Amino acid sequence: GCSSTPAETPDGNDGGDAKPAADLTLKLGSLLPVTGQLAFLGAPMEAGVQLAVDQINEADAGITVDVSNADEGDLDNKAYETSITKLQGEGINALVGAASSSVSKLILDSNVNAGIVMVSPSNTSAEFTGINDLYFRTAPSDNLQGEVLANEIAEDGATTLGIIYQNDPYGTGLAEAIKNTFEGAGGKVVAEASYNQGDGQFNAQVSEIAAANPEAVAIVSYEQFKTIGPLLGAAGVDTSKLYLVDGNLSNYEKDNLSINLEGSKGTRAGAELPDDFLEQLNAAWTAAGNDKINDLTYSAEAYDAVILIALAALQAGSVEGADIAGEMVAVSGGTEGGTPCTTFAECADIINGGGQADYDGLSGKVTFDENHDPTGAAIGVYQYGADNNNTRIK
Amino acid sequence: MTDAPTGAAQAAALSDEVIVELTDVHAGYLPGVNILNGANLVARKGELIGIIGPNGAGKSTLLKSIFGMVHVRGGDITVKGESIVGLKADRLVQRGVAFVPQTNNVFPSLTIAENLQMGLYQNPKIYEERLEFVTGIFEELGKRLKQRAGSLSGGERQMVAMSRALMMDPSVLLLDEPSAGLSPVRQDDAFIRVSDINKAGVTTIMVEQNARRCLQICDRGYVLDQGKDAYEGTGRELLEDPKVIGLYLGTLGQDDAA
Amino acid sequence: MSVTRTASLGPLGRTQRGGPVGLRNPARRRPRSGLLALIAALASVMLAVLIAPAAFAAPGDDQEKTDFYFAGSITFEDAPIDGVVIGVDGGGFTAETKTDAEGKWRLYVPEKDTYRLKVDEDTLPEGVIIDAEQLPPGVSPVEGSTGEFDAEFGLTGTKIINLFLGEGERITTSFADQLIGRTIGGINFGLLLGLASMGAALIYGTTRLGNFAHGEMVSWGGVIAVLCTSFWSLPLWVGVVAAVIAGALLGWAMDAGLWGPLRKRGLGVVQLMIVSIGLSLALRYVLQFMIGGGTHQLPGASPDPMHFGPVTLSYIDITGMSISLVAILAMAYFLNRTRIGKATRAISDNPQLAAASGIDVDRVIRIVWIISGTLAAMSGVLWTYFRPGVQWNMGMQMLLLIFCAITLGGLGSAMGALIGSLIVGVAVEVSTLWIPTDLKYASALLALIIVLLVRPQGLFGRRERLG
Amino acid sequence: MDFGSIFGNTLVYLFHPVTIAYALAATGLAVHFGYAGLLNFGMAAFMAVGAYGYAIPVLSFGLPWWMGMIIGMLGGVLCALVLGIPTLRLRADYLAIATIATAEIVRLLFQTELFKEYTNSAGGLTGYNQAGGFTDMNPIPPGTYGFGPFTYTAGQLWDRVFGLIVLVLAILLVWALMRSPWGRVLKGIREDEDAVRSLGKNVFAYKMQALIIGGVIGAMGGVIFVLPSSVQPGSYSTSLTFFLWTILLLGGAATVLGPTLGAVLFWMVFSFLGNLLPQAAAAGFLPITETQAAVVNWIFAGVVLMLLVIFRPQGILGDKREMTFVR
Amino acid sequence: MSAENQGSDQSQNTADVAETPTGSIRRPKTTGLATGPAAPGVPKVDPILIVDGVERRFGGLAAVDIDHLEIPRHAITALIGPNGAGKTTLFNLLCGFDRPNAGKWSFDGRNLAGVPSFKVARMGQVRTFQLTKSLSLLSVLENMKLGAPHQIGEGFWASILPFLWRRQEAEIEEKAKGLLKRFKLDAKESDFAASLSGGQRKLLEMARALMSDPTLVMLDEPMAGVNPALTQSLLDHILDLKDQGMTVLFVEHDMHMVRHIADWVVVMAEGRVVAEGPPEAVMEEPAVVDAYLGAHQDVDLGAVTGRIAVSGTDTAAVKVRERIEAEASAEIEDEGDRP
Ligand SMILES: Nc1ncnc2c1ncn2[C@@H]1O[C@H](COP(=O)(O)OP(=O)(O)OP(=O)(O)O)[C@@H](O)[C@H]1O
Ligand SMILES: Nc1ncnc2c1ncn2[C@@H]1O[C@H](COP(=O)(O)OP(=O)(O)OP(=O)(O)O)[C@@H](O)[C@H]1O
Ligand SMILES: [Mg+2]
Ligand SMILES: [Mg+2]
Repeated sequence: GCSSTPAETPDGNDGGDAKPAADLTLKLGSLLPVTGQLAFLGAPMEAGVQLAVDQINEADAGITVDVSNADEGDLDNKAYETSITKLQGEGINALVGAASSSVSKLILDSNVNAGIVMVSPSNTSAEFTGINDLYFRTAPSDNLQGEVLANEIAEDGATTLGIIYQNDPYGTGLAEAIKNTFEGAGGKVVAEASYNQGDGQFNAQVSEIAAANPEAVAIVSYEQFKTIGPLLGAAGVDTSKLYLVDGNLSNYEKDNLSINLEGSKGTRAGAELPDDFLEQLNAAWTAAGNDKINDLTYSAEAYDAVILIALAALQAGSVEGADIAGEMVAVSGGTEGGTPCTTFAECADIINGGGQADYDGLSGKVTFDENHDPTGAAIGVYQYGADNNNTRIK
Repeated sequence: MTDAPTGAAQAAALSDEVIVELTDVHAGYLPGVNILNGANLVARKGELIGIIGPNGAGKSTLLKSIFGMVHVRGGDITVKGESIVGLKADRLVQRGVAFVPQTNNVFPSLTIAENLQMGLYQNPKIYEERLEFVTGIFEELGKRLKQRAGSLSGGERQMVAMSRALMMDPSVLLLDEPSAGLSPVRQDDAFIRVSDINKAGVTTIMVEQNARRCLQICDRGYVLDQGKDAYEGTGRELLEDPKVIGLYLGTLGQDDAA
Repeated sequence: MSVTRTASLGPLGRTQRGGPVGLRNPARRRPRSGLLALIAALASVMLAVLIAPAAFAAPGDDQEKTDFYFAGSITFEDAPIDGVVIGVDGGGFTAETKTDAEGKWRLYVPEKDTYRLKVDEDTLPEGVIIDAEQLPPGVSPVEGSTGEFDAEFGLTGTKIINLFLGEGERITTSFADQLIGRTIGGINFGLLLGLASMGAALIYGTTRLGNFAHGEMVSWGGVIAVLCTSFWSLPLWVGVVAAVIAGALLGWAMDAGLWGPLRKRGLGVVQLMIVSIGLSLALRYVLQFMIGGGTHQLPGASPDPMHFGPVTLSYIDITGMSISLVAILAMAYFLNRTRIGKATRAISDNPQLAAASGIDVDRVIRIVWIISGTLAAMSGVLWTYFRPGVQWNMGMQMLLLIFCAITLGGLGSAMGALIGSLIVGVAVEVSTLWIPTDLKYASALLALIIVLLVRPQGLFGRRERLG
Repeated sequence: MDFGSIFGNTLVYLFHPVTIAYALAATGLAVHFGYAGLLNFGMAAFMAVGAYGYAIPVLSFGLPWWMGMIIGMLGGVLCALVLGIPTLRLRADYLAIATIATAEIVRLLFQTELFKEYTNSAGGLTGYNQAGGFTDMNPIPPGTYGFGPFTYTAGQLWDRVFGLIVLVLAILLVWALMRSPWGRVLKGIREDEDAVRSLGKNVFAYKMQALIIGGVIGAMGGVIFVLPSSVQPGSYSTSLTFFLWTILLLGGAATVLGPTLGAVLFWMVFSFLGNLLPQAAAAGFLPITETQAAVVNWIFAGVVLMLLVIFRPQGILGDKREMTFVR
Repeated sequence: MSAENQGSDQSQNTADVAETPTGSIRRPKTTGLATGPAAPGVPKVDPILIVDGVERRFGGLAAVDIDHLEIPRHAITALIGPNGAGKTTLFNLLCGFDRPNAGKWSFDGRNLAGVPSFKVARMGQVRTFQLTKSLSLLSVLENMKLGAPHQIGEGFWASILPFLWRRQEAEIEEKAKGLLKRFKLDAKESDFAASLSGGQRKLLEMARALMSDPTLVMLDEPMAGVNPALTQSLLDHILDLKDQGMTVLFVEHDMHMVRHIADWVVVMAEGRVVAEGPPEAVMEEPAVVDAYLGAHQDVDLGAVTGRIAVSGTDTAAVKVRERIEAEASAEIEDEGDRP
């Protein structure tokens, strides 16, 4: 039983209460890394998805989301291979994922073939701009974040900068944006060192940076910062002048980091997350029996992705991938005349009331342009305090 | 020139204690194919037993089955009265049984000295003493103790293999073609030494293709053919049995020795 | 540590042209008279005094705030210049500001557009101009003027234009010092690798099994240590002891539960290798199941380093190196001198003959697995401190290097494993002085291939004779 | 638990581009290891070279798709030469590590930013099938074909049919080669190359030929692998080689159909576990969450792979007798 | 081929031999091989293999150090010498499996120095190995077929087209089966070579080398471990091959065999050629007897070891025995005795 009929859910529609307007069941898949090298990224995003799904189903606004999670893994263990087959077999209409741009590219064609709309919460590379009608992403563009971060570095008066970045589309794209802006502001990038995902140690990279003795160091990585940070400290780099990015901007208080990040800064897209966002996430996440998360990386993007998909389906009155894709730009506010709204319930009310919603999410205003790239994202600047936790300063 | 009765008399003079006994042994390598089909053999204390037979008769298999390297599927093997079927090789060594396999009988990446040390792995204290004894037999080895066995010539390897087994001062010695590859003078030395060692009380079972030489020094001999003992007798009886000569010994040696 | 003074930074971050660029070019403008200079100096002092309170305020406070601003800082020879006047002009909007004591300025503008900025060069220190050629890329100088240029916003509402005038000074590490520092770092890494390699070499040297699960045996040590310390909050020494014991236990369990029975079944080495690949997969995810996908730190990771000339090492590095060295040498002694060590080589050559020599093959192999597990766990703990951080897949990340090292040295040779590890370690750390850092592992692998080209049996391996 | 979907999703891999691609690569590996005894742990490099060899000419030089495929195969030849000349003289176990190392170097070279212009470094390559490319050559009229889990669009069917044709050709080639005296020499080399040398055969040349044949088949596997997806350097890590080895041994190393059978089995096992465990967890049969099930899935996968090799060491189609003599 | 050779080759009756497997008739030896008196390095009338100044050292040890050596064509030459004399090493060098430190050598007039082993074999100089090299997971028959030279089907492209090589394959198979029968391996034809016994491997090794109809076959201890009765029948086969024009160079420690078939004997010791000549003459040389053959050659070991009574007339045995006892008894008594 793998053919895709949306109504096939065995018991998804408990259909007790009266439903306004439409009565849709959206089969949503999430393909996020639970295993593999990006495993640390998976849980926050999965939690974001879960929270959004809970809220949508709770709102009871004519659409029910039936979510099915599958493991993205990584290119090494190739979990995505069987996972996507599984999701497609279940007949999903929309997919949140993949987290890794490589996996997104690997599965794109087959998803398109199956008519599934894909929204990635973390693909940032410019290569995805306009890649397919069915492809969207809620992550901010590299260029925007890179410029904000580089401006911040330059404005702080650094004349020289070292960049450590991951050699993948995320890292190279962001590093390049940072470099361009920073040099455009009169500074000089004096050392660049890249590492490959899956590398075990970063000593050579850190030595390279430290040898050039830059005033500030930008680290474009994911969780590897937990290893790179202390190394930088040990190599004599001033750890109050580190600049982090959304991939590694976390609160490191509980991580035993051995360095003091006070004064260091980082950027992340979106408005400042509500104080209780982490609690909400954890509530949704632990309800399914999972361990608590401490990290928010890309959770807002994942959350927004789900809300947008649901709103688009609601607006289209259909759960077919192509129909959803057709309304995505509109509900994000990419066409004129939408009424801004910030929660699913609010937006759904507008739609059910015959209006057009313009969802402004947690990761920013997420307004898709014609290339399906999010625009209007506000990139926040955060600064670390003595406790190695960050707070928003801009 | 030979004197059979003397040999027989000597055999009779030996103690009657059975050291190694195979009764109706069936054994083989591949499932369903038996190489030994009811082999019987008795070695009494202090006896020197020779086993001869055509290639592929199962001689090596017989020795290996005593040493637990072949799956014994039927029959029984006893050493000093106890069944040893299924016993691990190192346990047999503990009981004083030493074995020189036919092929792959040295450790190539170990030096000669280390090869010899392996011979008395369970009793390293007597190394010096035994080393003297062994290098007394094969002087070549004494001079090159540091050379790796893997670089030795075929004959030199054979000497190492023999020496390794002799190192541990066994009470039962199983030899699979110990003379193969040795030069004539070394072969004779080896036979004489084996005989001497045997006379000193070591029960010895020896497989040989150098059949004439072997039977000359044996107390008793077995002819193995197709996994069964076809003939049995004192060494002299077999040496002179025309059937054995025709089928197994050939006439080459006879001509020349005459 | 030798410190080099470099003229790396020119006024605007581009020094390739050589010489102190950006300084007032005598050919283009003569210095002002002494009087004027005096006045200017006085004025700036007075100004500084007068606007002292304002200096504490953030730049741009003198203006009405909008969403868009130009900002920057101006320094001369690394010192901020106070009181430089900067004006902005565009779309009918003009404004002017001065740099503060930190040399910073900010100018808000009403909309995102192209503006013309003008630095009043008279307010710059004596003899300093802004060389148009040295302006940042993307900022276009206005023809026929200095200190005037057009600037445009990017994607955001902020445009920073820093003017770092004069000869900059940046202390960088000289090449020789880098070489020395990295070589020592490489040796450090190599010794750590050597410790891990020893175990794998030992297993290979005894059973001819290329154990692809060795990486997980390394991770195991780190994971146990972190479980004890971070998860159960036990003291560090307990964690380390537990890790080593757990390593021995894992080695024992693997042999007792898997490899021993498989030996009895008579599997070939290639089959065993594939089994070890499966085992590696299973174990790796057991570890992920235990500690999750993230990185955890052990207490006391990366303490302050000590400096020995160009070399920086922490006491952890030194302890780790000593432990590795001692353990490796002990292993070499064990293999070449002791009875069991020799037995391992004998078993590797011919297990049947070894058994026929009275060696309890299974027992020796069991011991070898236990030692290997112990060494792996020790290296796991050290690896945790070296990286630093525990991750479920951290062992796998060095597996290839381990194999590379033991092959380079000559399979089955203890000394070879050590030398091979050192070569790999140094190659990984030093090679990036010449090649891109994302190729650093390639250098170690290349070293392996080059060595094998010259010596197909590895550095310490021996050729077998023929016939 | 929905066993219908579990089995359906498992059966999908009976006829799937990934299965076909892996089957091809494993067939190449069978030539290398099963027949010639070359412990080639660098098969991932051949797949990578095939994939990049196909994509780069199409994308960077605008060559037609079939030229790309030919260049991909030539890439396999080149890779065999580069890999073989330094390593073929090595002892088997040294060869294994040297080939792993070479394959990693190849992957790192595709991944480094040094050649970004052609390889797009870690971003990988896409879009080589479009516009007059392979997709447009699809002779199958648009529509949906098949039934149940085997339902395909014309494009999906085309990928599969094309892959299957290539696979069948490769299998026929290997079958023909291995029953010939050429194959006999190869098997002889596997057992003892000095003996074969003493009989007057040019061992190096045979090994090289085998490396090339297997390499070209592997490279073709790489091409098929990327037809429905994209070229990503990360795909060609050593774990790919490991999986191929597992497949080879599952099926039977020195067999013609073993690699294909192994590939099918391998993917079906993975898919089965990947579908079963989360459902079992969700249904409460296992005391773990769905998320944990994804992790446990891999533990199971590792154990199952081990068990398959342990209980069928000669592989499904392999000759049990051989196991008596392996070392 | 020299005139003398032909003269002495005639009186030969193969039918006779085949009838009596164990009692073969001694065939006349080929004589007149050398151009001068038998001495190390003596030139041959018609040499097939000429070795000049070949030297191979392992560390300090000169395993092979030969000034000059010629191997006569169409004759059977035995290479004997104590263990470790360098015989196998010489074989390795001559066949391109090892490289000498110095020297050159030629086969059939062609210089072989630096020629890789497989090319040497293709020229018709085929060897066997002392430590056998069977192709374990190939059947015995496949092992044999592999020995055949110039197979069309061994070319890569031709191999895909069976019609090109089927006929040749059938011929090869027939020949292989014939040889296997002769070597008493026909029953094991379809078994893996790995399942052969030690002696059977030797036999296979030799049979496989003979598959290629070599000009010169170099056998390294071919009969070590082979049953004497079988050895005898195989020697006839080798003699037949000689009669068909093949040259044989073999290493052997079995003196009966050397006496029986060798036309010429070369003695090596410590890497050098110390003597050569016709078998009877060489084996009488005291140096050879001392270092190689030993004193007990023609003595019953039973007598030497005291297992049989020695009649007073058998002085050789008595002497030997006395010496042995004097030398060894002491050691054995205090070390070999078990309580
Ligand atoms: N690779 C090597 N390294 C060191 N020594 C070697 C090597 N190969 C051979 N030798 C030595 O060279 C000598 C000659 O060896 P070779 O095998 O040629 O002897 P051989 O005449 O064939 O003896 P045998 O009759 O015992 O087979 C031996 O002493 C041997 O130990
Ligand atoms: N490992 C093995 N697997 C299967 N069959 C084997 C194996 N070893 C030997 N055989 C078979 O068993 C039979 C007896 O072999 P064995 O080695 O005992 O012979 P042997 O009497 O020692 O002969 P030889 O005198 O040639 O050494 C032979 O037919 C051989 O083919
Ligand atoms: Mg035998
Ligand atoms: Mg020899």
